[in-house]
Amino acid sequence: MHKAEIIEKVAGLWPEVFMLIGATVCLFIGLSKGKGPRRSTPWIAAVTLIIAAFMVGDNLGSETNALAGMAGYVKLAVAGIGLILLMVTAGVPNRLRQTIDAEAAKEFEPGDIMTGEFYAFFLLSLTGVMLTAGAGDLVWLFLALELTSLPTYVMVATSRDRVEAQESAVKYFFLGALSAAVFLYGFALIYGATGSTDFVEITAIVQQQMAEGGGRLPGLLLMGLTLSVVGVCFKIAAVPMHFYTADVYEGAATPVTAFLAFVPKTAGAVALILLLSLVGWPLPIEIESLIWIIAAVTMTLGNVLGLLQNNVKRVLAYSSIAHSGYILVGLLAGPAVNEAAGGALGNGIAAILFYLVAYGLGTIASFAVLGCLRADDREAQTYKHISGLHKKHPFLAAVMLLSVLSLVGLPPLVGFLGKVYLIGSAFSAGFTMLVIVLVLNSAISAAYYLRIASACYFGEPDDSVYSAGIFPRYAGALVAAVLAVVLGIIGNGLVNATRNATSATQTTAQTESLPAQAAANLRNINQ
Amino acid sequence: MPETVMDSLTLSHFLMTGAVLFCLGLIGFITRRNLIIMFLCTEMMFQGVAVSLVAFSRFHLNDTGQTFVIFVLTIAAAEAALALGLVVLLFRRKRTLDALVWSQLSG
Amino acid sequence: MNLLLLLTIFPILSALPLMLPIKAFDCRKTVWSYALLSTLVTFVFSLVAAFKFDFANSGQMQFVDSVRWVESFGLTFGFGIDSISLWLVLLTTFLMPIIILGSLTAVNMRIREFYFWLIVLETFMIGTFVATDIIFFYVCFELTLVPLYILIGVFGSDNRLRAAKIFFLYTFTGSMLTFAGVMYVAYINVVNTGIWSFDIQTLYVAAATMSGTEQAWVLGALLAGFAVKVPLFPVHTWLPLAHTEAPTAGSVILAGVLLKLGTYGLLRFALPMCPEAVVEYAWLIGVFAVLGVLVTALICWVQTDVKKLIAYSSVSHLGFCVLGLFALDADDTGAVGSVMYMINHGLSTGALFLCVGMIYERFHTRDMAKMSGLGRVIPVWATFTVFFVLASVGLPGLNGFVGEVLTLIGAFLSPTQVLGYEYAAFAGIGMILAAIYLLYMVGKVIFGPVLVPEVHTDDGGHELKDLNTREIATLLPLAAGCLILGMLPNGMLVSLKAPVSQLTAPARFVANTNPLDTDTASIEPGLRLVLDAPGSAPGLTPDISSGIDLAINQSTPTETADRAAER
Amino acid sequence: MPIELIKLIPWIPLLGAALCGICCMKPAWRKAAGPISVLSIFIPFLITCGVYSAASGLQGDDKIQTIYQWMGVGNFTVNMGYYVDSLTMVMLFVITGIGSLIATYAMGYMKGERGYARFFMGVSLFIFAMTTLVMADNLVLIYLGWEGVGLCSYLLIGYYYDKPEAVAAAKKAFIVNRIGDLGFALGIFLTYKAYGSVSLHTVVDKAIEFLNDPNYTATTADLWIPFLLMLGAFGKSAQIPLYVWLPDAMAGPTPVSALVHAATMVTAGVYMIARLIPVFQLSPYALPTVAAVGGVTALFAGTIALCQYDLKKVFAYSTVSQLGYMFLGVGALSTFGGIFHLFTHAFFKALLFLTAGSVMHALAGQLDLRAMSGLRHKMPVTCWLMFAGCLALAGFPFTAGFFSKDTILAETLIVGMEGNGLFTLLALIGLLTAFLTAFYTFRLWFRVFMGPEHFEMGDDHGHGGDDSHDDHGHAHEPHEMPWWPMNAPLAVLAFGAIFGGLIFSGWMSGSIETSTANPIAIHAVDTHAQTDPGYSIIQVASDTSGHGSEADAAHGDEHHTLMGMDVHTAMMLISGFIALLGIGCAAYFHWLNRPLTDEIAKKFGVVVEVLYNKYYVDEFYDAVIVKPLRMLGHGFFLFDQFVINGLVITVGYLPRLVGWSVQPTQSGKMQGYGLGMVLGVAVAALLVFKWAF
Repeated sequence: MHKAEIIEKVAGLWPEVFMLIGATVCLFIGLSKGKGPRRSTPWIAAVTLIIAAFMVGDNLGSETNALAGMAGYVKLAVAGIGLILLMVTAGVPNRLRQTIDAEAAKEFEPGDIMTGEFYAFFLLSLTGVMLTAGAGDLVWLFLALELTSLPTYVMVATSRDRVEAQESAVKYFFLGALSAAVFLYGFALIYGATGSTDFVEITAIVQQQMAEGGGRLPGLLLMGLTLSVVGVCFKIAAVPMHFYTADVYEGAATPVTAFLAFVPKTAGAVALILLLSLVGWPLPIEIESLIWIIAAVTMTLGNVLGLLQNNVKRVLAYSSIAHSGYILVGLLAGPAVNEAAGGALGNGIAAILFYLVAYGLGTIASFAVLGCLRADDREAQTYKHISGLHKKHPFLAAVMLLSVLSLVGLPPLVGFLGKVYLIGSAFSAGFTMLVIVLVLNSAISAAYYLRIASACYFGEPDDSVYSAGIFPRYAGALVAAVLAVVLGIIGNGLVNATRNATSATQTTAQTESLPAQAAANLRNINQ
Repeated sequence: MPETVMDSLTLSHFLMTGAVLFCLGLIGFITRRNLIIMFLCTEMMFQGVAVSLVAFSRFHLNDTGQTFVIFVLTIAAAEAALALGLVVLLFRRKRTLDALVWSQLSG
Repeated sequence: MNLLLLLTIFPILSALPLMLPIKAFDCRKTVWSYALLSTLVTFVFSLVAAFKFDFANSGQMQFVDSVRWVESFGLTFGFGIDSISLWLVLLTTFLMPIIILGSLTAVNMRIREFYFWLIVLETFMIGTFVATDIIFFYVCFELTLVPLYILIGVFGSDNRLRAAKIFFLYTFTGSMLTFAGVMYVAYINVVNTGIWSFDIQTLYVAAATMSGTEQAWVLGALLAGFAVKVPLFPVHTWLPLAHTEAPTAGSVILAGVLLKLGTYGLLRFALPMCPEAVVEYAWLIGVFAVLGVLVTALICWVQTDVKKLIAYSSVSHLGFCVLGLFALDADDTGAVGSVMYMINHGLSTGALFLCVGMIYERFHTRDMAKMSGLGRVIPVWATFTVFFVLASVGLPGLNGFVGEVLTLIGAFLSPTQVLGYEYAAFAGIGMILAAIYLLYMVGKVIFGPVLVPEVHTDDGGHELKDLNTREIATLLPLAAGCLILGMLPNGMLVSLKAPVSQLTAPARFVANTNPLDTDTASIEPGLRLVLDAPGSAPGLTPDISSGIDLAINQSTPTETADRAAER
Repeated sequence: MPIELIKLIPWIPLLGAALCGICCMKPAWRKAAGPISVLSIFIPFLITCGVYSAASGLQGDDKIQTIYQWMGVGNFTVNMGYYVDSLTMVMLFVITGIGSLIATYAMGYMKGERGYARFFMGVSLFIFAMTTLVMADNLVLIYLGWEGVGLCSYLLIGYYYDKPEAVAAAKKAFIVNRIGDLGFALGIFLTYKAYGSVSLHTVVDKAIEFLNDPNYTATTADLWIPFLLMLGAFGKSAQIPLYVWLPDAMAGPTPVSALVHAATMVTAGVYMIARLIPVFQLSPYALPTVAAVGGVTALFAGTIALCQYDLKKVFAYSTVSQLGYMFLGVGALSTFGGIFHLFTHAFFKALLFLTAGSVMHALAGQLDLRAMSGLRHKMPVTCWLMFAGCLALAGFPFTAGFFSKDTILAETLIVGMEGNGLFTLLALIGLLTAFLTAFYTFRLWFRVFMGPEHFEMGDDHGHGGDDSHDDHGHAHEPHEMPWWPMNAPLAVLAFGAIFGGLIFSGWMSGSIETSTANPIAIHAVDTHAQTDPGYSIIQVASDTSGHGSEADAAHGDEHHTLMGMDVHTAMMLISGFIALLGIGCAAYFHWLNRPLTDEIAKKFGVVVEVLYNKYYVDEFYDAVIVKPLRMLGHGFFLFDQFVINGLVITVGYLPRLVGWSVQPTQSGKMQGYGLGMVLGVAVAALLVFKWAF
């Protein structure tokens, strides 16, 4: 690697570098004894995110080559939604001071002094996603994924001073480590099959191997891909790595759950896109079949289990699984096979990028509503707690309604456009059956989403429920819900962004064969 | 003498070693209930991968794999730190390292 | 601003102040007057649209315009109306003030929300009818669920939660499949032209290139949504429940307009998009329609809840409507009659629900066993009810008859590979059964010895009062509508002919020019005689030439494609 | 008068109905309803008289008077238009003329009733529908009138709507009629399918063209159309099997029975068949069926009438029986006979009903024959008015009923003598019925007015338990009706009943001849002669009566003789004799020797029971049709609730079931999760491995 290249590459990473710096600052200020400095950490985090977002945006404008495509988009989206998450997570580290827990009061509690560190972890995890998006190398990808995950373990563990939080942390961490080992093994096999960890090189070698093998991939590579994909499924909470989801989501503090629902999922989805682009679309039939099954099973499993829950957090957790299934549909479809000149529909990758935002807004808004409520000094979690929300807190009820409707995919909310996008791409790639599975699953999911809406609007209020009184969470919920509406109605900008993010693929689609396309795409990202 | 041994060891031997390590880790993870041992099992899986990586690195005659291993070790160390912190936290709460006590959340 | 756009968004805009913290709206009368005014203004807008509408070209989409939405997807809020849409929009805007007029005392809590959701619903209903972009249609189609879900869930009677849930899930499940079908057609268009577009006209062209199997699948998908909405037997079970539990206003809207979304969808999408499949499976749909007519009619007869009876009667009546739609006779008698039937059913059944609502307000019961001889005690109400019952029974001279006779003639004249006279004959039995169950209801409730349940009045009194001026004003326009449409339906029929012909042309073309080989053989000797008879020329001879003409006029693929390309 | 005025005829009663409706609103206005209604019927009568000459002279397309297009889709156009020919005029005379008389009577009869205005609204509306029915220039408009009269019948039968039996009767009338109407509607559809139009003149012209075309072979549609239309006619005109509603319909006020259920509405079926006679001729089986049903109904209803004790029921069954005659007439291709009988029947049956109403009125609602006797002194005028009606109904020589009935029987016999045994049999049945008719008619009259004076007052104070009827002041004593407005119209009717036959016979046959009701002679359809058993009837019938009844009587002269005389003359003798015989028997059994009658009745108790219970037909229908249908309704409801809904719910629960079945995997135990993940990885790896190699 030439020196100039390295400089250029680092130049593309300025936002991440800045985020790291921000995280470090938070970490250190968080250690200070005074309350004042500790309280400034969320603001530092916010400023860091905003500046990072601007840096990303700036690079998007000026240096299209360096940061063109997906990475830029993902970084921007993560920074943006990170801001909403920041609002929603406000108050989490202070929570201990609000609750009276005899056991906790007696002893030393690390959670009590977490204020600063929490935001450091928050920023670190987001940085991980950003780095994932910019990954051009298996090593990098592995590190970035781990950077995304490791802070979240801490966040979960320390978010609440309750047994549930610790239980969810232990499950999350151990199972996460297991999955990391699995996809790491996959990475190793890919490396073994190609002799390189650099995406561009791998792509070229894969192409060559395919040409030699008569369109077939070497078994080692296939196995590596399989393990990688299945391992990364943990991050997006897809079958068979979905087991932890509901328990972890339930145990973690609600705002942290919102974080978990969006951030690692984004990282995982992006990682999957990168991994599969190594072999290009249409995917090798084995991988395609595997993901087909995973997608179908994931969405079905998520939805049917969601139906059975009484805890809204668990419901949303299972819905998170289901949405991962939908995302996998886009992954199967891949970048437009026969993309229309006039429109973005048909590009599965762009659909995923869009859907991540759509899903993120919806799910963050609904978790934020839950986070705004407390019941008997605990978190509001069950249907009973949100019952009659409309009468006491009409604003929260409206946000909840909008967010679940967006998640259902009711037009014209942003979730609907996401579905249009996914289904359009699935049809374009010929996955008709999967579309039917998808729409039927949407119908199933409507049942539990509707139960949430129904509880909010038709139920009788529960006296034990009161507002947590944390203003930023309200703001976060509001922003997410409003965005869900606004992006649904004037979603063209976002759609265009996703389209531009994958435009390199599109322009080459007519002339080059598909793996070459993917390679070109990746080259653009990683130059 | 050592050379002959090395000669008779092919790539697949190393890969098998890695795979066995990995699988042992997997099995250990499922069968053991002590949190620390479970964590060690995941470490074993990492090491199994590391063995494979080094073997591949050697096979392909480049050092990318070995570089990778360095990073894997780093991550493993980070995870270990985290794991120990977590285990301490958990032990303080329940006074046991049995993983099965952490199964209140279900359904 | 485009008149249609104004018409569509005015209600939702005017509803917004209801949710603002304005003190004045805490008063029942004020908020009611406001809602009434809002819907009246909308009605005036629609009348203006009707006056400006060029009936000479009723088959042309008029007031065409579009608002940008997601161009990258080819999604626009494109709208325009032909006469089918116009009449249905008029039905909607006409019913809304009436519903609100009738709701003054029906709702006692969360009044603001009640009117808010009602008015919001109006926007979506109008939206479905004016949409020329299929996703826009779908958007409004789905969005109608939410207000009604809340109307049923909050303002319904005892079992409302279950009813609301079942209503939503049932229709949502169906419409999700419809959505997939629509997307598929759009995808076909992309394959053909390379352009994502959801413009209905463009999609017609695209759909024409689908193979028979594809058409069958798409038809199935469309039916999944629309047949549930209609509702076609046997996927009708949500309707009686929803109707019984819904507040009066909800029932009226449901029967009056929302069910028509299903038939409208079938006419607008299923018929032109999958003509071959329609011709192939029309018999099946016909069988279900006829079964629905008969079975639900008999079910009506054994009901004890007046509202449930009328709810089931809706299922029975819409069977005729569907039968007419799929008749595909050479003159479109059936389809035109079917559209007419939609309007008629909206008026008469809507009115019946209002009537039931009025006694429910008085007695807090709808049990037929508990009331009798009301004609003696509240004669004005009784007169109106009998009138609407007669309209519903299909008495000639009132509106119900026109639609019924046209749909039945359509089915009767339908080409043998589509439907046929058996369908008309069996559906005709439904006319008898309709008389049986409705007169049974009239005989129980209005006639007979006087038996009055306990009366609850608004001010806590127990005196039974006949309809007041407001209530008469609610029913009178509907009665006038029934009478006028019964005696002077021709203007509407003439205006409907052109657009309906365009929509059915492809299917008719298939039905009349491509008789399967087996069909000619399987025509029973008797009918062959009819076919050969010299006197049978106009009604029977497959109108091949005109079918081709219409098909060509309708599709003009190159033109549409060009238009799409320009955009 | 300009012919265009004829367009106004239906609309004036409609306006009248609307005004009456307004009168309903305030009690003070109610009294105006009667005069308004009478005027709204009488003015059309005047118009009918005024335009008669102009209307009779109309030719070709001028006969069609279109107001506007009612509906039109493509080829299917239906005009709000009238077809004016002599048949129309005859019917208009009957409807508006007799209608005004009955309405006038009703002004007195219904006086003080609470629903006075409502009643007259119904009557005016009925006249609107009925005139529309007979004037309509197309089948769909006929159907409008058809259902319209059905509606008015429903409303008027249900006039006393707090009486359950009235409500039930009204419902029954409407529904049974609807069954017929379905046939009619399907007939219209098939006509449209076969003829490409629903216009009367087009259809009739085409049918005539077919009949005249020697090469024309009847199509299936041709065979079916008459049968479907016939079903409608049977329903409306109360023929077997759809006659059951008419006797029950007597629950309505008596003027309604007179107007709707005797004089006008129930004859609509006869009118329709007469109007479309060429269409019926196209099917070789249609007219014999009509005749057979008519004949059988005549006898059947006649026997039932023998044993009824309810005054109005007797007349009701007699109406059914007389309608049977009319069908027999048109079935034997004697449209003249049918319509003529319709005409005369309108007079005498309206008269009979109204006089019965007077009796009922006088006896405070008493209708039971057993509860009255020898009323001639109390109500002399009524007594002799009814006598006139009875004479005509019995077919006493030279009364109106005598001529018309005779024409029908003679024509039937002529067809029979041409070699069709069926018609001979029907003629014999007709004769037997004539005897029964004379007998039961006079049984009633003798019972009511002759014999020892005896009466029990009914329990009704007024009608329908109305409290306002006490203004007569002497409710406990029968009394004669006032001349105005009650007996005077009856006198006019009585005049018509006695002399109508003599006066109008020639005019009537001329009218029929110049209308579409004129049967067409079929030429040269020989190809069918051998194969088609039905053919011969038609051909012979056409040959004999094909050129209008005057000519056809002459025709018959040449070929057929009965007892050495012209058939018509012979039939006059026979039927006259039979009528006298019947009257004589009635006089003996029910006036002179009543105890003997009771003894005989006791002896044949079973027969009497069966006849009294109308052969248990209602019970039969109830058990075979109504109950099973209702059971079916219950069954379907259960099916709907449990099977269909159950299926839906099951499908709805399917995801939950799946959920429950996989829920154990979410055990909360980390090892379990780990195992799941490992298994997942293993399965994925194995699958890929299997697919790859």
